[in-house]
Amino acid sequence: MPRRKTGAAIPEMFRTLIEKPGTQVYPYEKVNLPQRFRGKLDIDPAKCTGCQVCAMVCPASVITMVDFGTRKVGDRVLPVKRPVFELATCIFCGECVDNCAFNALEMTKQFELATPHKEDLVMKKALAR
Amino acid sequence: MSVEPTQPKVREESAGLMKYSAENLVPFGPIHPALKEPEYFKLILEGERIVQVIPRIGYVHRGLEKAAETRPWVQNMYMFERTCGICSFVHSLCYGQAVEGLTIYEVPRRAKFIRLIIAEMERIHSHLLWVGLMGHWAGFETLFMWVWRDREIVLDLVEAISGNRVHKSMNAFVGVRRDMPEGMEDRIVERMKFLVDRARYYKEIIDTEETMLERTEKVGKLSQETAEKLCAVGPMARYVGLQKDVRLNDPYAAYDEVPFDIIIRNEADVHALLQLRLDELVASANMISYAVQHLPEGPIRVKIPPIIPAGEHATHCEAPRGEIFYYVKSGGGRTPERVKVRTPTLANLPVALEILKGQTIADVPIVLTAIDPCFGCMDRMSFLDTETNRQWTWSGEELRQYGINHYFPERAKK
Amino acid sequence: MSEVLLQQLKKHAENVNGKFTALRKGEVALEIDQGKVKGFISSLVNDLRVSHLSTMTGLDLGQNIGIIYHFSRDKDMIDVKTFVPKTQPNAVSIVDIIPGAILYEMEIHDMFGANFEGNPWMDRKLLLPDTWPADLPPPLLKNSKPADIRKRLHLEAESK
Amino acid sequence: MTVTEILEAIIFPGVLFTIAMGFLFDWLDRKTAARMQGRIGPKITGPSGILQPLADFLKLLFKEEIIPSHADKVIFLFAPALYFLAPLLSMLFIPIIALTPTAGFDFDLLVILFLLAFAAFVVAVLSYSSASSFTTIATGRLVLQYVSYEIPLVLAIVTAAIYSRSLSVEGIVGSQTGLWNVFVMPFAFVVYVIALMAELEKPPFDIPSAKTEIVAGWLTEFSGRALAFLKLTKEVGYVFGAALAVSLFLGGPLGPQMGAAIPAALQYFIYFMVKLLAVGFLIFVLKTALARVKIAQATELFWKVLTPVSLAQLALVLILIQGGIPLAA
Repeated sequence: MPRRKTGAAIPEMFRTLIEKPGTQVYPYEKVNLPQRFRGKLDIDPAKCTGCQVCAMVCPASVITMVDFGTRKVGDRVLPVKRPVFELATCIFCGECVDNCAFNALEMTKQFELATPHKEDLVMKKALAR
Repeated sequence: MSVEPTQPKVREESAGLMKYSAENLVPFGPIHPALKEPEYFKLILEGERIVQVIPRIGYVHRGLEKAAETRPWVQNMYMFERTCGICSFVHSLCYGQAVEGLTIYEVPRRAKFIRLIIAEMERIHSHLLWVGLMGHWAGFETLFMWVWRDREIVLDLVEAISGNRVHKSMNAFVGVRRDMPEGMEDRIVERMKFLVDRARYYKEIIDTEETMLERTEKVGKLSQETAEKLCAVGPMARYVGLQKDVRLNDPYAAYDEVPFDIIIRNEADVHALLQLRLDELVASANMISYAVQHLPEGPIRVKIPPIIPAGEHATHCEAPRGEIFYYVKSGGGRTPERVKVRTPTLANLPVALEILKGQTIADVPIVLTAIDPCFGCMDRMSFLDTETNRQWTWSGEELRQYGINHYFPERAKK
Repeated sequence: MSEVLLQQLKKHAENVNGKFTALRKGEVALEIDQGKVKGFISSLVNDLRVSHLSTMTGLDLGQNIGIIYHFSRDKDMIDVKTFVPKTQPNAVSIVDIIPGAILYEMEIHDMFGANFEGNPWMDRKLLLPDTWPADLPPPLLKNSKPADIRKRLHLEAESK
Repeated sequence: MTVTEILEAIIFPGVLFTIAMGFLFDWLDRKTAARMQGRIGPKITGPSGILQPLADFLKLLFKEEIIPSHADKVIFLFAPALYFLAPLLSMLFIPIIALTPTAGFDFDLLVILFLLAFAAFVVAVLSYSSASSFTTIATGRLVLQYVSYEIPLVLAIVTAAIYSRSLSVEGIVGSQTGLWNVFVMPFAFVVYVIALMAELEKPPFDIPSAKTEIVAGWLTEFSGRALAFLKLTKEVGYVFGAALAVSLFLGGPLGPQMGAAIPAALQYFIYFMVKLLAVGFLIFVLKTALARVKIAQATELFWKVLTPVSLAQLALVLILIQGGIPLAA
């Protein structure tokens, strides 16, 4: 049994007093994000083919497919769909990115998504022509 | 979303009791500084001594088990990961193992090691969190701040490996989703060594600091028979000398390949719990170092079809707080037929109620939180509309209107 | 699963006419009539020293409410299965044998509506709100609709 | 009474100075504790966050004030003002920039003892008047803690008074020109500091306001202006407690001459402040290093350990005086 004493932490306290504090002064200082950080979703509209896999795997129902004109394959006219992302419900799991066969999706390092308008978090980038 | 009528009722009761008898009824919760999450305990007191405790849980019940029945298997993985904010990985691991048990696939060896590394990092982070909070509840803020500062180390490692501090999203059915990053071994081993040093220092503090010892020694006593009868799990079973550790009894992931110390103590008080958790932390750090250095080569994942064969399977894993339990029943479809979750907090709650009796109110936070309660994972719920299969959210305006209706009915009528 | 325990289990299961199925290595399931469950669990705990009740699972089996007691000892998991009819959901409580089962029984009571005779806290709610309407089906039964629950609970909250 | 004297009483070193010191102590307390714990503490308001306590105070002033329905309204509203007076008045008896305090007289130590007891009494009444479960328990703890620390605290003060053969702070300070009392009665000083921490409800004796047990203790039901002033009073009490320790045991504003170029008042002030901050720092360190004890353990400490120690110290001092070794007389 070690010796009991009052104030066992005092030496370490004085050591900490002169050390650099552990706090990161976040909004005033930038934070270091690791390579694999999963932030806001982003899409490369040029690569997206509208295959709907991302919408099927998404656990949080972030992605809805909307009509985006038609295309011709041989004689047939097929509807084309593009994803719309409702980022307010995104849980940042990255399942859609993993499943995208065309590498159209990626997770950026942007994480400051707070906004007073919910509409700001609806990403319609893939609909731009 | 109903309004709990319990609290106002208790107010009246307590006022009445104060008038007529020496007994006092103190509401502990639903919102209380010592509780991270809303739960309610009625403490019936005689002076400072507790005579009886009546629990009332379910304030954050989210109906996860119900929701699971309507969602595809893979989506449930991410939902169950969100059962708990601290031991998130082990929930997805246990669910994943339950589902893997229904299939014919074998988890690759490298994936098993990666699972072990993440699970043990989670244990370190959870134990450090608890040790710090214990300092906070004992009024020892310095320990709290130091421990939480050092907890960042392991969180940073987790973030570097998985991309997120809390919800790692590392598990997939039959494997893991991300490999270990290149060239992380040295950094992990070095950081683990630092953590072991810190854990030894904190153990020295809790063993020598008089005021801390006075608060924790001989508090929260429990006999071995009672613990066995109440089906205590995890550290709450190990601190009375029961050898209950799923990692040892029923090895999963790579626990049968990586050597580790199982920590068992016999003193059965909160001080022993503190020592036990710090020792376990050291053991976990050593396991991580070993696993990182002996990481086998090979694939990390087997892709499986989205339909799981019919059958039922029950698995358990050792979460930082104790045994967690998943029971999965499949009808052979795209969604499970039934998923049952039992979190360690629910198993240990009867133990906490037992050891609270006879303590003074000054000990309530220490004793109640000795089980490392996580009420959020004990109650499980989410807003889910089965008809459209979409999460249900309120717009800001609707929420505001609901608030107005709720608090100012007369204004809403206008 | 150790041979000895397996043999003993088989013997005990025969005594109570239990249907014995080995699910996989280390996990066995036993189906037992509701009336004999308590006696069997008592012998399990006292004679075979299988004392750790991991949890109790409730199931909706159509006409019946299934109850599974998940026991474990070291590597072995023993699932004791029984059921009660939905029309008369009265099960026997095992709180006097295993006091730790009290909250699990309350949970099944809340979520499936089964009554456990002998559980002292059967008149209390554990997870559901106190304002839970008595005429709604218990939430984990298959005929319970989340939309209904939400609608009803909001109405009750607003009418106060 | 001259205009200067009135200004001294009101501005410096009187009421306003005391309040400013209260804010400063609050800031120092938060900053040193934070740095020792590896944090940074207040940072934004003012240089290094020095204006943060003032900002908190002003913010609370503008907050809505809520009176619990079953509280005793008269006491609930009136008592915070009474409580605020106690340390503020007491501070006027402490010599800071001269050897004579702003408002001293021959028996002012008795008034200080009265005001200490008065403050504890007001807090107990205040706490009981808000009539909630938490404050009821806090009242019990307050009273128990008060009867525990009061005896050693008074004994320590009386020891200093007997040795200096004076019942005024001025007299006690004046008698320490040769040797500070702390060297004659170290145990009395230690007892005084520990009892002071109990009086100020600093850890390890923050039992009546233990936030993880009984929410905010006796402060639970207060809000708005009342809360602002109660919090400020605690800080002013902190300053006063440390100032009394400086006057009784550390020679008050006395110190070696710095040279004729610096005016005497400034010299006194510098010495006083240095000692005051040293005592404050001692309390900051102790407060940061210790865990909260239980009320039974606190009572045991005061009755079984500190009371005998202070009695023994008193006996020792009496022997010193009777034995004809009056070092300072």
